Parts: sequence; C-alpha cells; structure tokens
Amino acid sequence: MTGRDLITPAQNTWCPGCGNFTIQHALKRVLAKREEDGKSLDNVVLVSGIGCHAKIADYLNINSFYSLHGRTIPVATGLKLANPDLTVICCCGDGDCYAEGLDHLIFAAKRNIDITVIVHDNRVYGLTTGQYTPTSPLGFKGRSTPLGTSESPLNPVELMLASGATFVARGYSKKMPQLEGLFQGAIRHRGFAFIDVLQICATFFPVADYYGERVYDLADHDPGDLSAAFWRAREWDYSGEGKIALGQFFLAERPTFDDRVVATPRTAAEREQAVRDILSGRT
Amino acid sequence: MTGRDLITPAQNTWCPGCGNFTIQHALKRVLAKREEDGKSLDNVVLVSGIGCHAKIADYLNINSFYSLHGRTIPVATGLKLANPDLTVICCCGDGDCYAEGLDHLIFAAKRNIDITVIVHDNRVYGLTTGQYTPTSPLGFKGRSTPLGTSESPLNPVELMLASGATFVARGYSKKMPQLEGLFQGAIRHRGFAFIDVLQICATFFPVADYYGERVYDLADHDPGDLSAAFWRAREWDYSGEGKIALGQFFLAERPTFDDRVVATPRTAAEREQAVRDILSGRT
Amino acid sequence: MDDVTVLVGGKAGDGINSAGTMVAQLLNHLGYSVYLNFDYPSLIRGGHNFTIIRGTAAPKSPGTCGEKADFLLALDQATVEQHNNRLKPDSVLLYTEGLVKANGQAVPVKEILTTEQAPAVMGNSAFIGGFARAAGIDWEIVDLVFRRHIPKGTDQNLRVARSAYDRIATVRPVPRGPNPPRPLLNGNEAVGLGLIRGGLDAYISYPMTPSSGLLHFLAGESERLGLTVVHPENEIAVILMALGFAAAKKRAAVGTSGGGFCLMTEGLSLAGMAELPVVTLMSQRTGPSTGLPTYTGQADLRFVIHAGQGEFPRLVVAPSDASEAIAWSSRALDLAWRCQVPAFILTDKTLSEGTYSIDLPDRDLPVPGGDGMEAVEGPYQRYADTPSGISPPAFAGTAGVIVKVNSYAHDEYGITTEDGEVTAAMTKKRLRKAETLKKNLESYPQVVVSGAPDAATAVLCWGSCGSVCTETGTRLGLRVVRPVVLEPFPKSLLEAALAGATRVIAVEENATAQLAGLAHENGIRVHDTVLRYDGRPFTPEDLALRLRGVI
Amino acid sequence: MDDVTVLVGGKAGDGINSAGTMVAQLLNHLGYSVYLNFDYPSLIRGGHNFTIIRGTAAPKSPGTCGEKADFLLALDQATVEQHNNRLKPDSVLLYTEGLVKANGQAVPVKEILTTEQAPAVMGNSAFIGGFARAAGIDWEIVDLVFRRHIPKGTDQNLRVARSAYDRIATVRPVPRGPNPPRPLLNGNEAVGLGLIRGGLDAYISYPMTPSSGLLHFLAGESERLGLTVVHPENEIAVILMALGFAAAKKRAAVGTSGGGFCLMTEGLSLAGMAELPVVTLMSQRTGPSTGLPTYTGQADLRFVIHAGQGEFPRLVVAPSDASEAIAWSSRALDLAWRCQVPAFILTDKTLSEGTYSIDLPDRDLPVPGGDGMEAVEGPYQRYADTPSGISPPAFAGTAGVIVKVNSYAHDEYGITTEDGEVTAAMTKKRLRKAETLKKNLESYPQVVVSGAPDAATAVLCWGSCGSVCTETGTRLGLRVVRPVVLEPFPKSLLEAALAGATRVIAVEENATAQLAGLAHENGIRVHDTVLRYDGRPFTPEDLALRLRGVI
Ligand SMILES: Cc1ncc(C[n+]2csc(CCOP(=O)(O)OP(=O)(O)O)c2C)c(N)n1
Ligand SMILES: Cc1ncc(C[n+]2csc(CCOP(=O)(O)OP(=O)(O)O)c2C)c(N)n1
Ligand code: SF4
Ligand code: SF4
Ligand SMILES: [Mg+2]
Ligand SMILES: [Mg+2]
Repeated sequence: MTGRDLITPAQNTWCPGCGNFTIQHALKRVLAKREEDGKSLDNVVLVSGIGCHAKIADYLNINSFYSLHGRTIPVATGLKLANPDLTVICCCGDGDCYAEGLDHLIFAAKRNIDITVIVHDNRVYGLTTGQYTPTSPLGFKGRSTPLGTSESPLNPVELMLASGATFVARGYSKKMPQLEGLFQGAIRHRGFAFIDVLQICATFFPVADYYGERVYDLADHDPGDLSAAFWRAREWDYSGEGKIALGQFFLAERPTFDDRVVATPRTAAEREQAVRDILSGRT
Repeated sequence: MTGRDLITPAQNTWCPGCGNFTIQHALKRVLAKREEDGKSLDNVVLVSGIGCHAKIADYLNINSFYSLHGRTIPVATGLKLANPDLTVICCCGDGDCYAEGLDHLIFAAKRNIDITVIVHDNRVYGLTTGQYTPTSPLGFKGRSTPLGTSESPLNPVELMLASGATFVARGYSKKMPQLEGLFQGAIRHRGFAFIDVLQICATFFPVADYYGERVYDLADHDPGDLSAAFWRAREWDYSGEGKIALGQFFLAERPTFDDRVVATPRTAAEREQAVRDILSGRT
Repeated sequence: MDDVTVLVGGKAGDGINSAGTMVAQLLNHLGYSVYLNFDYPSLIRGGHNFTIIRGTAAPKSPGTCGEKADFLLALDQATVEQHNNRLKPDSVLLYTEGLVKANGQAVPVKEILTTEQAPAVMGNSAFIGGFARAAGIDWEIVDLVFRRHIPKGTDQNLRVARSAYDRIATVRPVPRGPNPPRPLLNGNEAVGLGLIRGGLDAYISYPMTPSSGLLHFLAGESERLGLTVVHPENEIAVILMALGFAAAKKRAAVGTSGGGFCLMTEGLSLAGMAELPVVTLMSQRTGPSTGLPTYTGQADLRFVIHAGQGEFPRLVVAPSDASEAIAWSSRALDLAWRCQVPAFILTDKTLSEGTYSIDLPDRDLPVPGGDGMEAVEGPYQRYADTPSGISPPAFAGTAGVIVKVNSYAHDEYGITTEDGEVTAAMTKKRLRKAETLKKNLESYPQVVVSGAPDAATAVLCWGSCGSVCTETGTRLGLRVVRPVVLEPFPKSLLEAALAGATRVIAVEENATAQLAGLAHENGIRVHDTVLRYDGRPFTPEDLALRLRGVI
Repeated sequence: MDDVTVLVGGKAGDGINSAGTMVAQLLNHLGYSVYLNFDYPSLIRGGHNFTIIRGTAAPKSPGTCGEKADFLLALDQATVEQHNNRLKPDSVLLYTEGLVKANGQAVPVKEILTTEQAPAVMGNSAFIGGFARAAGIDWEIVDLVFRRHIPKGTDQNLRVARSAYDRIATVRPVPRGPNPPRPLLNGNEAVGLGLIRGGLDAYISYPMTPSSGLLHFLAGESERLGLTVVHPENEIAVILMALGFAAAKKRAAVGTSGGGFCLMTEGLSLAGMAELPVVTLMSQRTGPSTGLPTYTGQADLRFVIHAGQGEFPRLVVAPSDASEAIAWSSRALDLAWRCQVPAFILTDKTLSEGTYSIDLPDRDLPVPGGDGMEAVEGPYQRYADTPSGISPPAFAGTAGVIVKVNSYAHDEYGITTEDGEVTAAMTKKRLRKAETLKKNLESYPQVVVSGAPDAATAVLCWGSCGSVCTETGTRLGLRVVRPVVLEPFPKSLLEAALAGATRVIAVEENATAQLAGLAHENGIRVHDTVLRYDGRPFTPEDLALRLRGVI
C-alpha cells in the first residue's frame, strides 16, 4: 500500500506542548522518506506499551501492536523472529521499559535482536498522573512520593552500554532534526538500536529550561569508542547538574539474534515425514 | 538463641564436588564468627530462590525464606524495610537473579537497600538439568539450546557497576578464604552488597580448569575507583579468554533506601486520632 | 425535593472532579447524603469529563446516580451536547458565558475573573457560586464549604463565587435535608482507613487505575499514620515485598487492578503455601487486558477466587460502599493475620473512585474464642499441624526461635519434603484454615438483605451494585440479597437469605454472570440474569427497566 | 501372564529412567502395550529414583501402574527397602551384587564390567540383560532393542548384557504378547508431535518441570522439523513473544507449569482481547507455589479456566494419554487459529513425563463448514464484527493492509475506544466466538465413556486419571465418563454421557474436587468424590479400594 495518509483519524489527546508530538512527527517523516525511497510501509510494525507515549499506536497509520505496560520488547522480538523482513519499532515509556519491563530491555541488548527501541523518556508516569519513574531525579515529588523519592535514578544510556547494545543514542524532543536523524539511523542499523528521548511532559515534568541549559551535541565523539561512550554517558546522571550529551554514544556491528535463531521452514510433507522418523526412532 | 548447630538435619543433596558446599561453608563460618563476636543470629535471615543454590535455605539452621525462582530480592527488601535491625542475606542463582528476576537486582542496586546478595553463578540452570543462563558462554550447548546459544552472556559485574551498587565483588567457589572475607565484608557493608560467585557445577558446567588458568586476585586495585572497576570488570566477558579478576571491584558509602524510607510508627491511639482528623478534613 | 442530581461537565484538565467535590460538599452541608461518580476517559487533557453528584435525604449515601440531572453545569459545549438527554423540563442549566451555547443561565466566568483579577483556575468557583444560588443554598453554607475545602486563596475564591452567586437567579431551590454534615470519602480512601484500623504497617503498590487513589492517599498521609509506603519497580516486586514484610511481622497490604494482579498471582500462591498474610485491594475495571482503564466492571470475581496454582484458602470480600469498605477492610486485615491467609478487598471503579457520605463504623469487638491458636511444645515449628490448621506464628527476628518459611511442600519445621503423606497432611492442614476462617467470620454480616426482604422475587448481586439494586429493589418490591463475603462462599447464609424466593435474578456488571455461576456451583439456583458490561455502572432507571423485563 | 510390572530403582544419577526405558522397549518388542512412570525427587544426584514399567496385552497403553511388581531391579539398597511391599510371593528380585543385600538373584555388575573392560555407565546394561533372561525374553529381542536404542557402544553394551543374560535364571517367563512393536513416547513429546501436525512454527518456553521435556524435545528436533525454538529470559517474555509471532502469522505455542503460568496470565488476557491465538501446554505438578516440582496433581483446572482479567473465550483440553495428546494438541492449535482464541493443553506430571505405547492417530479431516469467516467489505478491519464473531485475519507484513492489534477496548479497526456501546458490542463479538468454537468442536469426541457404559454408578474424571479410572471402572463394573474438553464446558454431551446414572463419583487428583465444582455449576450433580493429593497418581488398587468405600 502506498501513498497512505500517515496519520489516522483517531482523536489526538496529548496535552498541548507535549514532547510526544515531536517524536511522532520525526517518526512520521522517517516513514514518509522510506516510502519516498520506494520501500513499502507494509513491512513496518510499531509496538507500543501503555501510557501517553503509547497512543502513538492509534495515531500513526501503520501496522501496530498496542501491547501491555512494560512489554513492547518481547512482542517486538516475537514479530522479528517470526518474520525477519519486518522492520520493528518499539515506542516505549520510561515507566514502561525502565521499571515494569526493564529485564526485557537488557536482554534485547544482550541478544542484539534487530529492532529499534525509542523510549519516550518524560521521566514520569504520564498517563497515571505523575508518579516518579526510574529516571526521575532523586527527591522527585510525585503522587506516590509526596515527600520526594528516596532513590537515585538509573542511567539508561550507561545501562544499555553495559548490556551490549550496538546502537545507543540520546535525543531530545525539542531537537527535532537530530531526532529524525537518530531514528533513521536506528531503523537502518542491523541490530539492537536504543534511543533514550528526553521528552518534555508539559503537565507533570516540564523541564525544558533545565534541559536547555545543559544539552550539547555529541559531534566530536567517536561512537566506536566504548570507553568514551561510558564517559559521556556518565557526565549526567539524570539528577544533577552535569552536561547532557545528545546524539550517538555508541555504534557497533555484531551478528544479530534473528540471524542466528530463525529456523529454515519445512514443508508439511517434510514435517509429517520427520514425525514418522521420530516415531520410528522410538519403536 | 546461642550455640546452635549451624547445620540442620535436612539431608544434603548437592552433587559431590558441587561448589555450593564451599559457599555454604564460607557462609557458615561468617555466621559462626558473628556469634563468637557476641552478636545473635536471631536477627539474620537468609532468602533463597529456587534451584540447587537455594537448598541452602534448608541446610543452614538460621531464619530463612525459601522463596520463588527469581524473587529473593523483593522479599529481602520487604524484610529489611519491615525491620531494619535484620541482617538480610540473599542466596540467588544465576538463572534466578540474572534471568527471571534481573529487574529486582538492578533496582536493589539503584536503591542501595542494605542487603547482601550472593549469586551462586554456576552459569547454568542446575536444578532444571542444565539449560543455559545469562552468564553461559556464547554457543553453550544445553538442553534448550542443543545447537549452542545464540547470544552473548551478560557481564553481571559491569551491570551492577552501571546500576549504582555500592559493594561489588567476585568470588570463586575454589577460593574459600577469599570468599569468606568477601561475605564478611558484604554483610558488614551498610548498603547494597553484591558478590558474583563463580560456582563450579560438577554435573553440568565443570570448568575448574578454565577458571584455574584465568583467575587472579584484585589485590592492587583501588575499590574506590569506579572507572578502574569498570575496566577490571571488562577484562573478562564471561565468554572469552580474558583474565578473571577475583575480589572487590568497587566500594562506596551512600545513604541507604531503608534509612530513607522507613516510617516512624505511631501508636494505635495516635492512628485512630489521625483517622478522625482525616475524616474531619473531609467534612 | 429530597433527591437532587447535579452534573458538572467539561474538558479533562478543567478540574471537573474538584468542582464536583465542592458541589458534593455543598449538598453534604445542606443535609444530604451524597454520592459522586466521576466519568473520565484515560487521558490527561482535553476529552470529555463529567461528575454526577447526587444528594438524598436518606440516612445513607445513595451510592448510585440516576440518568436525569436537576442541575447541569456545562463548562464546555460537549457537556450540553452529550448530556442534553439528561435534562428534565424543570432542570437548571448553567454554562460558561461566551464558550458554550445553550438554553439556560450563563455564568460570566471570564468577566468575573477579570473583575476579581483572579487566575483562570478560579473559574470553577464561579460555577460553584452560581450553582449555589440557582439551588437557593444559603451563602453561609457556601462560605463554610469554601473555607473548609479551599484552603489556598480562600478569600479570592469566595469573592469569585459570590460574584456569580449575585448574578444567578434561584430557579430550583433545594431545601435543607435532615442529615448532619458527614465526611465524604471515596472507596479507595475508605479501604485505606479500614486497613489503618486493622493495624496496617506498610502499603506497597505500583500505580494502576482505579486502585492508584489508595497509593496516593496513603503516601500523602504516611507521616501522620506512621505508615511505610513503597512504590517499587513492578507488581511482582510489590507482592513479594509485602510477603517480606509479613515474614518480619509487619502487616502489609497491596493494591492493583487486572493486569497488575496477574503479575501478583505467583506471589499469591506463595502466600498460600507459606501461610503469610497479605491483603490485596483488587479494584476492577473493564477488561480484558488494558480494556477501559477508567471505567468499571465486575468481571474478575472468578479470577480472584481461583488465582494462583494449587489449592489454599483465601478470603474475598466485596463491600458495596465506602462505609462498608472501612469495616470490611479492617476485618480483612485482621482475618488475614488471624488465619495466616491472603485476603482480598474486591472493589471496582464505581466504588474505588466514587465519593460517599460515610458514617465511621464502630470498631469490631474482639472476635470471641481468641485467635484459634494452640500452643505447641518443643522447638519452634513454623507449620505446626494444629486442629484449627493455624500454626502459632513467629517471625524473622523473634528472639530464641528459628523461623523457616518455605514455598516448597514442607514439614512442620518448614524444611522441604517430598514425602507424600507429609504433603497431603499439610494440604489438609491448610484447607482446615478455611473452616477456621468461616468460624471467625460468623459474627459479621456476610450476607446483606435489603429492598423488600420478604418478596418472592430476589435480586442477587455483589459489590458496588448493592446500592443501585437496593434502590431499585425497594422501588419494585424485590428482595435484594448480597453476599459481602464471596470466598469462603457463605452458602448456608445465602440459602437462608433466599429462603422462600421463587425467582432469583442475578444483577452483575459482567457478561457471564459470575456470581450466578458461583451460586449454581453451590447448589443455589439463579433463574435469570441482568448484565451490563459497557464500563458504565447500572443506573436505577436502566436497572428498573431491565428487571421489569425479566420478572 | 498378560500383565507384567517391572520396577527399576536406584540413586538419582544412576540412569534409572534410561534403564526403565530399555525395559519398556523389551516389553514393547515382546508384544505388550506399555506405560512407564518415573518417580524422582527434585535433585540431580543421590536421592531415590524409580521407574515402574507396566506391559499389558491390551491394545492400548495401560496408562497406569499397579502397586505390585513382578520384577524388582534394585540398583541400590533403598530400592529393596522402600519397595519390599510391592513384592508378591512369586516376584523376581534382581540386585547389584556387593552393593545390595536382598533375597533374590544377584547381578554381578562389577565383575561383568571388569571382564568386559566396560565403563561404569554400562552397568545398567547388565541389569537389562539379567532382567531379559529372568523374564525369558529371547536374545534376539534384546539384541534388536539394544541395536535400536543404544546407538553408542552398542556391541560392548550387548556383551555386558549377554554376560548377565547368561548368568541369570529364567524364573518368571513372560510370554509373547499380541501387539506389534509401537513407538514409545512421553506425553510432552506427544504434545509436541501434535502441535507439529497442527502447523506449529515456533515453540517458546522457559524451563519448568514437568513441562521442560517439551522444550528439550522440540529444541533437539528443531532442525528437522523446521521449527524456531526460543528459551527467553522469563515466562512473561515467553507469552508476549508468542503473541508477537501470532501477530506475524506464525503459529506459536508455549509451555510451562504453575508459577510460570502465573506470570503468563497478563499476556493471556491480552491474547483474549487482541484475539491472538496461542497454545499453552500447562503441565500440572503438586502445588501450591513451588510445591513438589516433580510430582503430579490436578489442582489448576479452575485457575486455567479463569486466569486473566476480564472475560473472553478459551479452549481447554485435557488429554488422558499420549495418543490422545497427539490428536488433541493438533486440534487445539487448529482451533486456536480458527477461532483466534487462546487454547490450553492441560496435562500433569503423570502424562507429561509418563511414557506410553502410542498409535499415531489419523490426521483429522478438515472441519466441515470451512473456517467460519465472513468476507468484510472496505478497508481492512482487524476486528470486523461478524456473525460468527471471527474477524478475517491479516497480519503485520500482509501486503496492502494496515493491521492494528490492540489491548485496549477498540473499534473494528483496532483503534482504542472508550465508547460504551462499542465496548459492549466487541465483548459480545468475542463471546460469540465461544459458540463458534463449540460448533467447530462438534465433530470431535469431547466426552469419552469407558468402563461399563450402562452402569448406574458413574465415575467422573479428567486428564491422566482417565486410564486408571477406565481400568478400575471396568473391573468394578462402573461407567467412566471423562470430558476431554473442559472449556467451553460440554454440558449437554456430559449430560448425555451420564444419562441414567443414579450416582456420580468424581475422581480427581486434587483436594477440592474441581471438576465436580464445574459439573455443579453446570447443573450436573456429583454425589461423592474420591480425591488424592499427595503428589502420586492413583493406582488401580488404591482407586478400587476407595471407590468401593463410596459406592
Ligand atoms: C501491569 C500494569 N501495571 C500498571 C499499569 C498502569 N499503567 C498504565 S500506563 C502506566 C505508566 C506509564 O508511564 P510511562 O511508561 O512512563 O508512560 P507515559 O505515560 O509517561 O508516556 C502505568 C503504571 C498497567 N497498565 N499495567
Ligand atoms: C516462575 C518459575 N519458572 C521456572 C521455574 C523452574 N526452575 C526452578 S529452578 C530453575 C533454574 C535454577 O537455575 P539457577 O537459578 O541458576 O539455580 P541453580 O539450580 O543453578 O543453582 C528453574 C528454571 C520456577 N520454579 N519458577
Ligand atoms: S501528561 Fe505529559 S506525557 Fe502525557 S500527554 Fe500530557 S504532556 Fe504528554
Ligand atoms: S547440578 Fe550442579 S549446581 Fe546442582 S548440585 Fe549438582 S553440581 Fe551442584
Ligand atoms: Mg513516562
Ligand atoms: Mg545456576
């Protein structure tokens, strides 16, 4: 199917000023370009969790699997292993894939399964009205922690580097052109691609000023250098006053899980024969 | 209770040559010393998962919570938050806490909850007869992967460093005195202490020769230096030919979750008054 | 007029729920028993929200709202369009001047805010003031309610309200009602207070609508209640942490809904085997799966009764309103600890997020017969096999004993066993606790009868449907029978309550009539069902119509 | 003698299961129908293991073993001590010379190994040879069985066997039986072959006893079957991956037991809502919680039927033996895809790890009436609301269509809705699929009657108990009625099968009689129960005794 309208008629219910608009727009542009390049979108699937971010599954007019809170990645893994021709993109939330489903994220990186994971990291549970997430700063006052959180945030970029991810990047919802480039690179990358997108939540964590003062572009960084990547990742710990690097932290080529695991299918006749062979071996 | 026999009458069913014997012995010695030092063992609780390792809950004659596959850490967290006077020790398996329950491990590190986590890392699911785990080497042939695994192992030491653990160590079931020291240090440490113990599985992964050729002692390493710790952790990726450092990788003092979170209890009368105050605020 | 309904509608983010609460407080202080239901889609801004507030002269909260509104406060055009059909000929419609087109009285919100130099958020105060005047509510009551419930910027808010009060005409005066002002509480908060009374030490929860309100409430009150509140990484951690608390002698409760509960079922089975008490607030919403997160349903009864592998006793109570929720939440925690079993408080969106006038129940008298625990000789046995099935508890940290908690089949000491006889004996021991639990329940009103208690036609219902069934049953002359305890199933009490009924109709907010199935399983015949499963609660009108169709 | 029982006992790690399998193959090639049950504790070395192998002249695998043994092969002393009571006056006991003290014939294992310069692992071959001679089995059969089933070191093993064969006396000759040699397969493998015949593309599982055998089997055969086999990080990932496969048109199955299934329930509810087919092998063990991992039970029936929040149709089949498991696993996968629902193959340790002589069932004829799918006009609607409830499927990657799968309440296109009417209509649509599923099931034998079909007293049972009930029912002259399909419950078929029965006794391996409860719920009266829940399967003797007590 070509020439489709990339946005569905579903009513958009993100708050005005929400960073999800930018993410959706960037993704839409990448998809549009893909079509312009003559590649069908019929092989693209979007997998989302549950949360504000996840509504993108209703809004983008492509194949989608609006799954469960925390479970984008195993669904995406299943899709990819079932049909390696698919381009599988996960739109996750930070509560979604750094709390509820963190283990899947780490295993996807470890396996180097060829999917793209975009985390709408607004550092808050948006849809459930503003509780802290694993990337909220220490002391964050949300509805479940009115006296402030008692734990330091995770650094997802560092964690992904330590887990073996082959494409690790960070974007920002107020840096649309860079975001588009990162998305495009991630989708093209053969292997597991991870992008933590600092996404403004206009309602519960509107920290554009804080980001504005700290972000800088990873222009002079060598994404082949893992140690440097770690160092850049640790400049900012999602809490303090450090500089916030945006762009590609790390890039490597490694064999993918889908290449290694997928079986060569057999015909029904071959299988029935195999069944009989197995049985005769048991007689 | 003092002077107890530290071993229960339960029949021990570990295979001959199993590294779990050493771990148990080391732990027993640390407990015995604690008693000698005049500290009661009544405040010690052992939490285990399910697996060969976990049988230690039956064998050691101390308070224990023989929990579920993958779930030692949340149980331990609950125990510690409920009663900060408890000394809580988790004996986990590698399948247990690097696969099924990996997220809990990372969150325990992030929170710096004051518990000790000992991972019996035999790099195999022992009790379920030898399937690969997250630390099995690439290509490991287990019963679920007879053609060899398709994924590289996780490096738990690196992962723990990236997650904010304040005490990170590696031991080896054939280095009993070191193990005892590490256990003692971990239990004394105020904060989250993690020890990955390379444990020989005599039946499914008997790699004593491989380890024997590679292990060395982290004597000259400064455990305050996080970058150096990362570097040492990355020397060996649980698969290849690198040197395997044993000992303490990292140590730091940070506020613990239990210190921050535990509430000051109120009397029943104070609470009934609070209930009435709340209600009058709603009138 | 001793039954008044007000609908406040607007956009998500317009503060519709707060405005509704203020209306509810006005009715409360006017002497009415109040129920407020908040209808909102799962989004943060935009979309259509509305609250319906109903006040009646009856002594108890009505717990249900009708389809018609006496007052419609339209903060946006959608309110007028979607709720037009609720208007009766003499209903009063107030709307935002300039923003909404409708037949009724305009509230010049913008103008008032400008005059009072008040910020936009105070716009709702104008509506409250306007409503108060339209309903002929004395200014003293308005003043009192604002002072009590808008602690910030009270005076300015009052000026805004007064300004509207002075411009609107009293068209539908609401007389004073007979009741004293009482606390307004939603079901989640009521569960919280009940748990506190039951001796709760810790509340552990991962946010999930419609249970999150309890997390927010207890987190907010944790200091003055002396409560540890934890929001961990996921629901698996939630229940396992709670069991850790229990093993250290601290009373813990957890709260969740559908998908979150799924993730707790493994821990639940552990609680059953390890005999660790834990109370779960299970607040139902429309399923399956993510379903309608902010709408109601009663489709998880069977799941809660059978969740977790293996067989072990559990307590499931489904209160119908906030007052009952306080009483039964306290009992649930007490009984869970007394019998060392998991317990459930099964609510739904209607109850959890609905606001009720409550009467703080008296605290239960201590259960006669003590704690059913027999002393056991010799070294401590965590799972001593006693006649009641209940083993005297000790905990990690109890001086002088070694306590071994175990998820495997185990002997009396808690050491793993694979022996068939020991395994069977311990299964029997655990199942005996169900009998002890039943005995402990005897002093409580497990089955409630209302409506026309002697009628030959009976409505069988459970949970939040109790209110709407009682109202409709009373109107139609039907007996209304409602088990509050659903497990262990109060078979003989239910039989007694249905004695003489020739026709039993189950009314449930699900599609497969789960309580009817339970009744059948227990040999109690249900003849017909009236089911609703569009996420919305029954209304008295709707239920009456459908009941008339089957009686 | 057309019914022979052999017990092989020794230490974990002694290869007791392999030795038992060789005995089973000898009986198989001697013309017997075979059943083998392996009893082992949850540990790797040491501890006591034993297999019981039973061969009968009947055409079908007996599927159950008695309490007495005709031959006892004692590889250790514990075998003699623990199984002494199984010996009849004329039983034959063989034991390891030097290691075991007993009355019987000593097998000089050590001496033979030394003579043959054979490694210790070949010791069991001596026992097999000794047994063959004691039972008077022709050497040709021994030779053939060794050549077929011990491909490594065949000749040396045969020499060891022969050496023992030559030293042991034939005391209890077992005549040739009437059956041709047939494949021996355990229940897990049977499920695997059935799934393969149903068109399985992928098997995803996390190891958990007693389901792991299927993972190991399919992983081992993945290449020649062209099957993708994945063992992911945990059970949550397992079921979600399977749903990913389904959404890409690949038939996936998963396998687990108790606690692992708990973790899948959230994904199960998603499958229900998103209408994605997935087949789950749920292999029961003794619960609750970790329970007895290597022992049997039937305590998860209700849990499987009600698991997951909300209401949606599912298929639950419980085959009784390996042949039935092949047939019904294939059907379960077919029906799951036909009706876009989750399906369960509910087994237990007895079936999953028991080995049976099987007869490969014919493949089912295509179900008449096609796939029940109506064409729908216009742009693709994943959830088109058709009369059958089944929407024509398309998948991610299908050219020319956009496929939106959704866990929220959704409209026909798969876009999220919060509309009450759409929500209720889609719930009805999904529940209609249960009717379509029932229609599709009509051509299959959903309820099996055996024993004395016209007897007035009926035994009601399910799953692996079918074999022991049939045998005992036949002996005692009882009708045996067994639903294979447990959900959707085959109410009218069961009523028909029980017609004329004046007394119905439920026989189940659980403590609360779950099938009896289901029957009651469906208006079918069960008068008494015989329950066993010590982790061990009923034996014919035990069952007969207990049935006699209640009839
Ligand atoms: C198992 C489970 N637990 C909890 C929820 C409730 N829930 C829905 S969305 C959400 C948080 C979403 O936060 P995030 O992933 O950061 O997404 P955002 O809304 O911020 O985009 C939660 C907790 C759920 N749907 N399922
Ligand atoms: C939820 C769940 N899934 C699977 C199992 C089965 N199981 C029991 S032990 C085990 C693996 C244990 O491996 P590991 O943690 O490495 O312990 P080890 O036996 O090697 O000491 C598994 C998969 C289980 N008990 N629970
Ligand atoms: S709550 Fe935050 S993340 Fe959600 S839509 Fe509004 S601005 Fe966006
Ligand atoms: S299987 Fe391995 S880990 Fe388990 S007891 Fe034996 S040697 Fe130890
Ligand atoms: Mg978020
Ligand atoms: Mg292990």
